[in-house]
Amino acid sequence: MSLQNIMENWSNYRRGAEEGGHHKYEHRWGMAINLDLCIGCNACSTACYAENNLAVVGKSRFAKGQAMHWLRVERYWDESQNKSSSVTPDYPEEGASFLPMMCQQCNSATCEPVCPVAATYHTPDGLNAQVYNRCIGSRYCSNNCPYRNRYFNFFSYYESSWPEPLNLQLNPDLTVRDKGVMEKCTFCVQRIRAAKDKAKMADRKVQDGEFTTACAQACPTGAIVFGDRLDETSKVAKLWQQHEVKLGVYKQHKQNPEKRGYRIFEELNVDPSVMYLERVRDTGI
Amino acid sequence: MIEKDIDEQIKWAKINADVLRSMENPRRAYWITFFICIAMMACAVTAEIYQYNTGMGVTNLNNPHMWDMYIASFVFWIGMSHSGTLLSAILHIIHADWRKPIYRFAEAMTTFSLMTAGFFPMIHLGRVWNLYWVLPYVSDRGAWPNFRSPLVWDAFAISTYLSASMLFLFIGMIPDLAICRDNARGWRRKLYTVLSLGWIGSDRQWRNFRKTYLLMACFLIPLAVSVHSIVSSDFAMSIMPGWHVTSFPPYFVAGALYSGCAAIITLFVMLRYYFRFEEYMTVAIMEKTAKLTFAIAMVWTYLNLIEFASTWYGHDIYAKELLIAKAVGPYSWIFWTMLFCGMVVPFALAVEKFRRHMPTMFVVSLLLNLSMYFERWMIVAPTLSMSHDPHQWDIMWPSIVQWAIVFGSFGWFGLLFLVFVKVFPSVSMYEVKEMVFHRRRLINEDAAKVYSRRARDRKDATGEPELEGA
Amino acid sequence: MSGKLNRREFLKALGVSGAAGATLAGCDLPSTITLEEGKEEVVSYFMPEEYVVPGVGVWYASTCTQCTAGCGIHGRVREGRILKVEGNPDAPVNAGKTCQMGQAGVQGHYNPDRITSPMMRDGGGLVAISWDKAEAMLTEKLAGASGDRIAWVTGTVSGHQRVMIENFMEATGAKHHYVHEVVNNRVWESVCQDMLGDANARLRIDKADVVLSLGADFMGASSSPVLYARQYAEFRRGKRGTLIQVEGKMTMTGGSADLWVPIRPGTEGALALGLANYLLRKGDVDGSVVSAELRKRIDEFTVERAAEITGVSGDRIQRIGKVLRDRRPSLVIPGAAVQGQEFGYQATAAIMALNILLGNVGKTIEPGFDVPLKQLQAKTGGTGDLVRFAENVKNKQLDVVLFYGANPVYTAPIALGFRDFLGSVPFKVALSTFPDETVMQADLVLPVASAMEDWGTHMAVNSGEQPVLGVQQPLMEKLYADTRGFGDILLGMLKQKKPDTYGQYADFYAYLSNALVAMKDSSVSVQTTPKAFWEEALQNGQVGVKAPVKKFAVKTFDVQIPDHQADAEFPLALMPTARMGLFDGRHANLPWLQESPDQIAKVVWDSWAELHPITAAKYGIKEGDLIRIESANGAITTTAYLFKGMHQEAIAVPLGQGHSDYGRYARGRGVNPLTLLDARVDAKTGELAMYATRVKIVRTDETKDIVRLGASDVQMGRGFVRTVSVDTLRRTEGA
Amino acid sequence: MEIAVNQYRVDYQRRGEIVRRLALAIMFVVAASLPVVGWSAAADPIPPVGTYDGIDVEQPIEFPHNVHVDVNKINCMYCHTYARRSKVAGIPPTSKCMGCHKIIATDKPRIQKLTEYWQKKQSPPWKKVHDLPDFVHFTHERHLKRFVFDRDYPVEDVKDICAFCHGQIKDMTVAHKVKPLNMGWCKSCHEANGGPGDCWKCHK
Repeated sequence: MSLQNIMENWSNYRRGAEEGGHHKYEHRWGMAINLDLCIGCNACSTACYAENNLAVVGKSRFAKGQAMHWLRVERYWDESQNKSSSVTPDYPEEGASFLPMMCQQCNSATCEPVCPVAATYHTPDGLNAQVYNRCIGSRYCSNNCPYRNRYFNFFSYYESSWPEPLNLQLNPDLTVRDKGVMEKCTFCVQRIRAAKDKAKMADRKVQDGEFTTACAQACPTGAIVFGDRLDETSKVAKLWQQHEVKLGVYKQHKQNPEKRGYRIFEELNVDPSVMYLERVRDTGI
Repeated sequence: MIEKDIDEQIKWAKINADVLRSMENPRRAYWITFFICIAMMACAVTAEIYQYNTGMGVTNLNNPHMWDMYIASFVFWIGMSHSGTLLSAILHIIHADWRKPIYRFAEAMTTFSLMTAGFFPMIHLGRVWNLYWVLPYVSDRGAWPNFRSPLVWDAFAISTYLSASMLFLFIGMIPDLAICRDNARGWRRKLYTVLSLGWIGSDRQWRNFRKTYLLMACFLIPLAVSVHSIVSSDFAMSIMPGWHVTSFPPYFVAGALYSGCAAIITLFVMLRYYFRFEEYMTVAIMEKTAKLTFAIAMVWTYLNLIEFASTWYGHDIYAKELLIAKAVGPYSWIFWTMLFCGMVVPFALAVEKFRRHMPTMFVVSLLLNLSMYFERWMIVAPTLSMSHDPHQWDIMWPSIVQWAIVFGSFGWFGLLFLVFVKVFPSVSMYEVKEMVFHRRRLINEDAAKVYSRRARDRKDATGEPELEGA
Repeated sequence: MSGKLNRREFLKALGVSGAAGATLAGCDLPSTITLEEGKEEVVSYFMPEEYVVPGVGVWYASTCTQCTAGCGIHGRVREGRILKVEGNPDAPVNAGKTCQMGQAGVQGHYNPDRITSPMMRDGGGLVAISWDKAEAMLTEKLAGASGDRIAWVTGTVSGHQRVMIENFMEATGAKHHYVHEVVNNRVWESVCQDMLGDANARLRIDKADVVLSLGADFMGASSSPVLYARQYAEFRRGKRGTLIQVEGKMTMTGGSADLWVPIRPGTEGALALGLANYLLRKGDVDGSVVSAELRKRIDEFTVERAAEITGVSGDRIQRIGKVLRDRRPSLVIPGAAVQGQEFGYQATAAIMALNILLGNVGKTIEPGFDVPLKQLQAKTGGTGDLVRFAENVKNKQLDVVLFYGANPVYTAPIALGFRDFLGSVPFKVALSTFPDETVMQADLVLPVASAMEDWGTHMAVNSGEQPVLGVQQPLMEKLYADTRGFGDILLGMLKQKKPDTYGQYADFYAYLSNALVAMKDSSVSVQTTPKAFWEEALQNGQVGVKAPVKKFAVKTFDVQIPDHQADAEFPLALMPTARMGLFDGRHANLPWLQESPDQIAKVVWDSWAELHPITAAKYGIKEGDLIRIESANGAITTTAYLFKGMHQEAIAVPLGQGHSDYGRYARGRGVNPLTLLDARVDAKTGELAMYATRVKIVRTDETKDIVRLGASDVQMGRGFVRTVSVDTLRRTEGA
Repeated sequence: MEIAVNQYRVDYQRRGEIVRRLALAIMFVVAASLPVVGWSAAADPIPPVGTYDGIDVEQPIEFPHNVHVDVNKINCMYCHTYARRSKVAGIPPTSKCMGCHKIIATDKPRIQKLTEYWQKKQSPPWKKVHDLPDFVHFTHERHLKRFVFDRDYPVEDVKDICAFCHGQIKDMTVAHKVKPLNMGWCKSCHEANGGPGDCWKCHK
C-alpha cells in the first residue's frame, strides 16, 4: 500500500466487493466445508500445527485464552432447528455440531483497513495476507475480526514450544513468529506459493488438486475442499455454484431454499471465502 | 448575593509575590508527593521492562481481549487533556475572564495528560521498537502506513494536538516568564531569559502576542474537538458491537470535556490548598467551573442515554446483547458505578452548598473521574469479551502488570505537574492582573456613572473615588 | 555405489542448523544489519541422490506406527529433516488421509525426552551404558534362563517385526509372547471366528444404509480410525446413510450421529436381542438363519424386557427396529463398552446374531483376506494377555521379560497385582523410544530408534479392499547415534545365537530387503527384477499382497445375557474411554495432542470426569468440582465436567493422562482410570472386562478449573452450524 | 575505499567502477524513456543499484572462485546446480568437488584439506555469506527463468546475471558480499523490471 499505489488506484479501491473488489484477481482461493462430513476429529487442527509452525502454549496459557490454534474445531450442543420443542432435552439426541473455524479470508475483511502499518492486506489471490515482519502488534485487526480468528504471539514461544530437537520439525517455508506479532490462518500460503512458482516455471496455471491446504489434505472424511474459485472447473468452484452461494453479497437470495451452502456472518458484509454446507440430520427416527 | 470572582483591590505586587512564592522553596509535603510519584513511576517502569522482555502475555491479554486497560487509560488521558486547552481557548474567545486564574494549570494538565496518554499506545504495542512505522516517511522500501487505519489518524492527531497545546501553553506564558526572569537568579534566570524570548512588554509585543494567542485559540478549538473524535474512531470505525456507534465522536468529546473539567476541579482544590491561592482560585470561580462541569455532565448523560436508546431500539442484536450483558453481566458493577458516578453524582454540582465546599468538590471530582475511567474501560473491555462469536467469549481481568503501568502513569503525570508548578508560574500573573484591571475599570465606570448621576442630581459630589496606581 | 548405500546416505543434511527455518520475525533490526555474513553454517550434502534438491521437499513413503491401523504415509523431507506427514494416497487403509495422531508422529520422532543410549539399573536409577555391555548383559541373562521363563510383552505386531520376534523366540527357546493393547477388538474377533469362521471379518460402513453403533467409537479410538472415517464419508455422501449411536458416554463418533441414545453401559447385548425380537415379531427377517436355541433366547427378550434392562424406552427400541427393518443393508457394530464386560463375548455374539438376522453378513460385514504369508499378519493384542502375563509374574514364573511397544506398568489395573510383583522378575528388558513407566522399572533399557528412523513392515488387520504389507522406511537419519532400530537389535541377538542363518545379513535393512524380495511372488507387483520390486516397494511404501477373499461359515448359538442389577454401594459404571488423540496414553508425550482439545469435552492438558448434569445434581456436584472416584480397588480425584451426552448411571474418565513418567509433556498430568479397574475378565475370552467396574463418587470441597476450548456450548442463534433435515435434502439432491 | 581487503576487489573497483556506473546511468536513461507499463517478462533486465561492503568471512577452505570462474571458465550453475530448480542455489555436494579434485590439483593444500573432509565423509562447514532473513522468500529458479531462460540469454554468461545480486564473484576468492540485499534494494529491481510487488510474494 504505497502512496503512489493509492493515488493511481483510488477509484479502483472504491469499488465494492459486489463489483468484484478492487483487485484484478489472479486466483480466489476459497474453501467449502461440508459440516455433514465433519466428525470433529481435530486432524485438521493438528495438521495445521505441523504445517504452520504453531506454538504449543501449554496449559496455563491455554487457560488464559492465549492458545495459537489457527484452526479450531468448535463444538456446539444446539439442537437443530427442526425440533420445535422449547424444552431443553436431557440428552443431545442429535449429536454434537462441529465447526472447523479458521480465518475466513474475507474479501471485505474488517481486519485489513484498521492495521496502522498495512501488515495485513488483500492479495491479488483473494487472501488476507499477514506480513509478520511488518506487524507492530497493535492488535487492532484481531479486535475487529468478528470470527476471532487472529492469534497474537503474547510470548516468545521459540524456547518453550520447540525445545531441542523439536525445533528441527519447523517448516522452513515460513517463519516462526516471535512475540508481538499477529498471526492467523493463511490458507497455507507457503503451499500456494510453491505451487504457483512451480506452475510459473512450467509456464502454466496452477491446476485444481495440484496442492491443497494441510487441513484439507489431512481431513479423513474429505469435509474440507480447497481450491481456486476463479477456476470454474475446480471442485470448490463447483460446490459454490451447486449450492448457490454468491460472492460479494451479504445475503444469499437462493431460489431453492434447500441448497445447503452458507457463510458465517455474511450479514456483516465481510464476504468470507469459506462456504459451509449445512449439517444434515435424519430427524425422523 | 453576587460574589466577586476576585478581589479587584488586590495589589499587583502581591500577585507577583504570591505566584513567585509558589515557585520556590518546596515544602516537605511537596517532596513527599514528589517521591510518591517517583515510586509510582518506578512500579510502571519495572512492569514495562518485564512486559517488554517477556511479551504482552503477562498483561493477561488474550484472544478476544487484545486491548484492555492500556487503551482505556489512553482514552482517559486523552480525555483528560481536553478541558485544559479547549476550555481555555473557548473561554478566551468568549471573554469569560474568570478563566484567567485557572487556565494555566489546566493547560499544563492538557500537555501532561497528552504526554501520559502518548505512552499507552507505545506500551501496548507488541513490537514497540517498530513504532515509527506508523509515521509516513520516505524510505527505499516504499512502505507507507495504512492511511485508512484510525490508529494512524491517532498518531497524527495526537502529535498535532500535543505540539499545538504545548505551543499554546508556552505562548500564554511568555509575559509571565519575563516577570520570572526579572525576579530570578542563577539557572532560573538563564532559563527564563531564553524562554521569555526577549519580552519587554512593549506595545508591539503585546499586540502581536494578543493576535497570536487569539489565533492559536481559534486553531485549537476545532483541533481539540477533532482529536477526540479521531480517538473515538478507533472504536467507531470498527465493526464490533458496542464500538460501531455513530454517536461516538460527540460522546467522546463530551466525555473528554467532562473528565477534563473534573480534573480541573481536583487540581483547583489541590493547588488552592497547597499554594494558598485562595485569593486567586476563589470560591466564585470554583462555582463557575462547577456549573460548567454540570452542564457538560448533562450533555454526556444525554449522549449516553441516546446511545443506549439507539442500541435498544436498533437492529444490531449483537450490540443489544452486549448492552444487556454490560448491565447484568460480570462487568455490571463497573457499569452501574460508572452510571451512578457519571449521571447522579454530578447533581451535587447543582447544589450551591456543595459547590462552595472545597472538600466535597474534591471528592465529587474524583468520583466523576472514576466514572470517566470506568466509562473508557466499559467501552474497551466488554465489547471484546462478548462480541459476535460466543465461542470466543471470555471475561478477563487485567494482571498486576497492567495495574502497575496504569498506576504509574498517574505518577508520571503527577511528577510532570509537580515539576511544572515549581518551574513555571501555575497561575497566570499578567492575566490575573488584566482581570483585576478590567474588574476595577468596570467598578470605576460603574462608580463614575453613579457619581456622575449623583453629581447631576445633587451637585454635591465629594470627589473622585480613590484609585490606586499601577 | 550400490543403491542401498545411496539410499542410506541420502539423509546427509544440508545445514540442519543453517536451514532450520526457524528464526524469529521479531528480531528484525533494519534489514541491512540482519544480513550478517558468516553467522550461519551451511553444510552441503555429502553425496546426494539426483532427486534430492535443497530447498525442495522430497516425499518418502512409509507406514504410520502411531496406532495399529497401519496407514500409509508420505513424509516430507527437506534438508535431511522430516517436516510433515501426509497420508499416502495409494494406501488402501487411509487413501491419503491422516488422523491427528498420525500428524503428530513427527513429534514422537523429535521428542525432547527420547532415550538416547542403552541404560541399566544400577542401584536405584538407570545409568547409561554402552551397547556392547548391554548386549553382553542380555546375552548372559538369556542364556541363563530356560525358554519357558522368557517372555515378550509387546503391542500388536505384524510384518517383519513379528517375524523377528518369532525368530528370536525360536532361537532363544522363549515360549511366551504376550500381546497387549488397551484399545482392541479381541472379543469381536473371537465372535467373528466362532460365528462367521473368520476372525478378520471386515466392516463395510460405506456399504450400509443404516449403521447402528452400540458404543463403537469407530472413527475415534478404534482399530482403524481413518479407514472407518473414510467409509463413513462414503456412507454419508451418496445415499446419505443414517447413523444411530447407542452408548453410555457420547464418543466422538456419537457426536456425528443422527440419533444418539443413552443406554445403561454394558446392556447393549440385551438391546440387540430386543431389536432381534422386534424384527422377528414383525416378520420381516428370516428367523431360520439363527439356531433354534438362539431363536428361543430372542423370544425371551421382548422389547419390554430389553427396555427394562437397557433403560432405553420401548418406543425408542421399536423405532430403531423400524429403521433397521426398512432400510437395508445395515450394520450393527459393538464398541469397547460392549466387549469389555464379563459377558462381553455373549453380548457381542448377540449383536452379531442381529447382523446375521438382518442379512448384513456378506454385505456390510465382509470376510477377510486369506493372506498367504501368515507369519506377516498382525498378531493383535488385547487385555487377556495382560491378565495372563500378570498371573505369571505373580507366580514368579518368568526370569526374563522383554517389553516392546507396550507399557503395562501404566496400563495394568492395580487389581491385577502386577505392579507389586514386577519387581520380582529378575531381569526386565525394555526396548523403547521413550522413558515410559515400564522403562523406569526395567533392568536394562535398549533405546529403539523412532518410527521415522527405522525399517520395518506392517500388515493392517483391516486394510480395506486390498491387503498390503506396509513398508516402513527411515524418513531421516538417526537423531541419536546410540539408538538402534528394533529389527537391528533383534538381528544382533539372532546373529549371536544363529550365526549361520543370520550372519549373512549386515543389518536389518539387508535382512528386510532380502525377505521382502523373497515374497515377490505373493505380491500383486508386476515388477520382474528383485531390484525393481524393492524400489517399487519403497516408492509405494507398501506391497500389495495377492490374497483371495475368505468365505464365511455362519454359525449361531445361544447367548446368555444377564439382567441388569443395580449396585447400591457402587452406583455408577466407570467408563475408561480411550480417545482419538492421547489414545490409550501412548501419545501423552506429544505436545500437539496434549494441546488438541478432546473432541467432545474440549478439555486440554488434563483429565476430567464426565457426568450427566442430573447425576451431578444428585451428588451436589458442579462443574469444576474435584471429585473422588472410588472403586473397590482404589480411588482417583479429578475434575467434574458435566454434559448431557452421558447415561445417568455412568461416569466416564478418559484414558491417556496420569503418567508418572513418559517425559515432560506427560508426567504428572491428570489421572489414569485404568488403575481403578476390577480384575474381572470376560468369561469366554479371558479379556479384561474394562467397562465392568463400578464406582462411587464423593465430592471434595476443592474445585479446579477445567481448561477448555470454547466459552459457549450454544450458538446463541448465530447460525454457525446450520442443520437441514435429511428429508428436505432427499427431496432436492436426488433431483 | 582504497583500503581494500583483497587485491581482486581493488582491481575490480579501479577498473570496473566507472564503467559500471556509466553503464548504469545509460541504462537508467534508457529505462526512463521506456514505458514501464506493459513491460514484457522477457525484456532486458535492469540490474539493481547499490553497493555494500561486507565483512570477510573465514571459510573452512579458502575457495578460489576466481580460479574456477575466471581462469577455468566453469559455469556458476555447474557447481551451484540447484539454482535453476530450487529456491536455493545450494552449496555443491562434496562429491561434486571430488569429481574433479580426485585428479586435478591434488597437491594444493586447499585440495588436500578438501580430501581430508572427503575421507572423513564430511562436508566442509561452509559459512553463509549471502544470507536473507528468514521472513523472506527468495527463489533462485524464478529469477534465473526470468533473467536467463525466458530471454534466451546465453547460459554460459550466467555469471553476469548472478552478478546482479552477488557481485563479480569471478574476481573474488571467497565470496564476499558486495550488494546490500535489503528490501529497498530488492524492490528497486522489482520495480525497474516489473517484478511482483505483492508483499506476500517475498514475505513469509
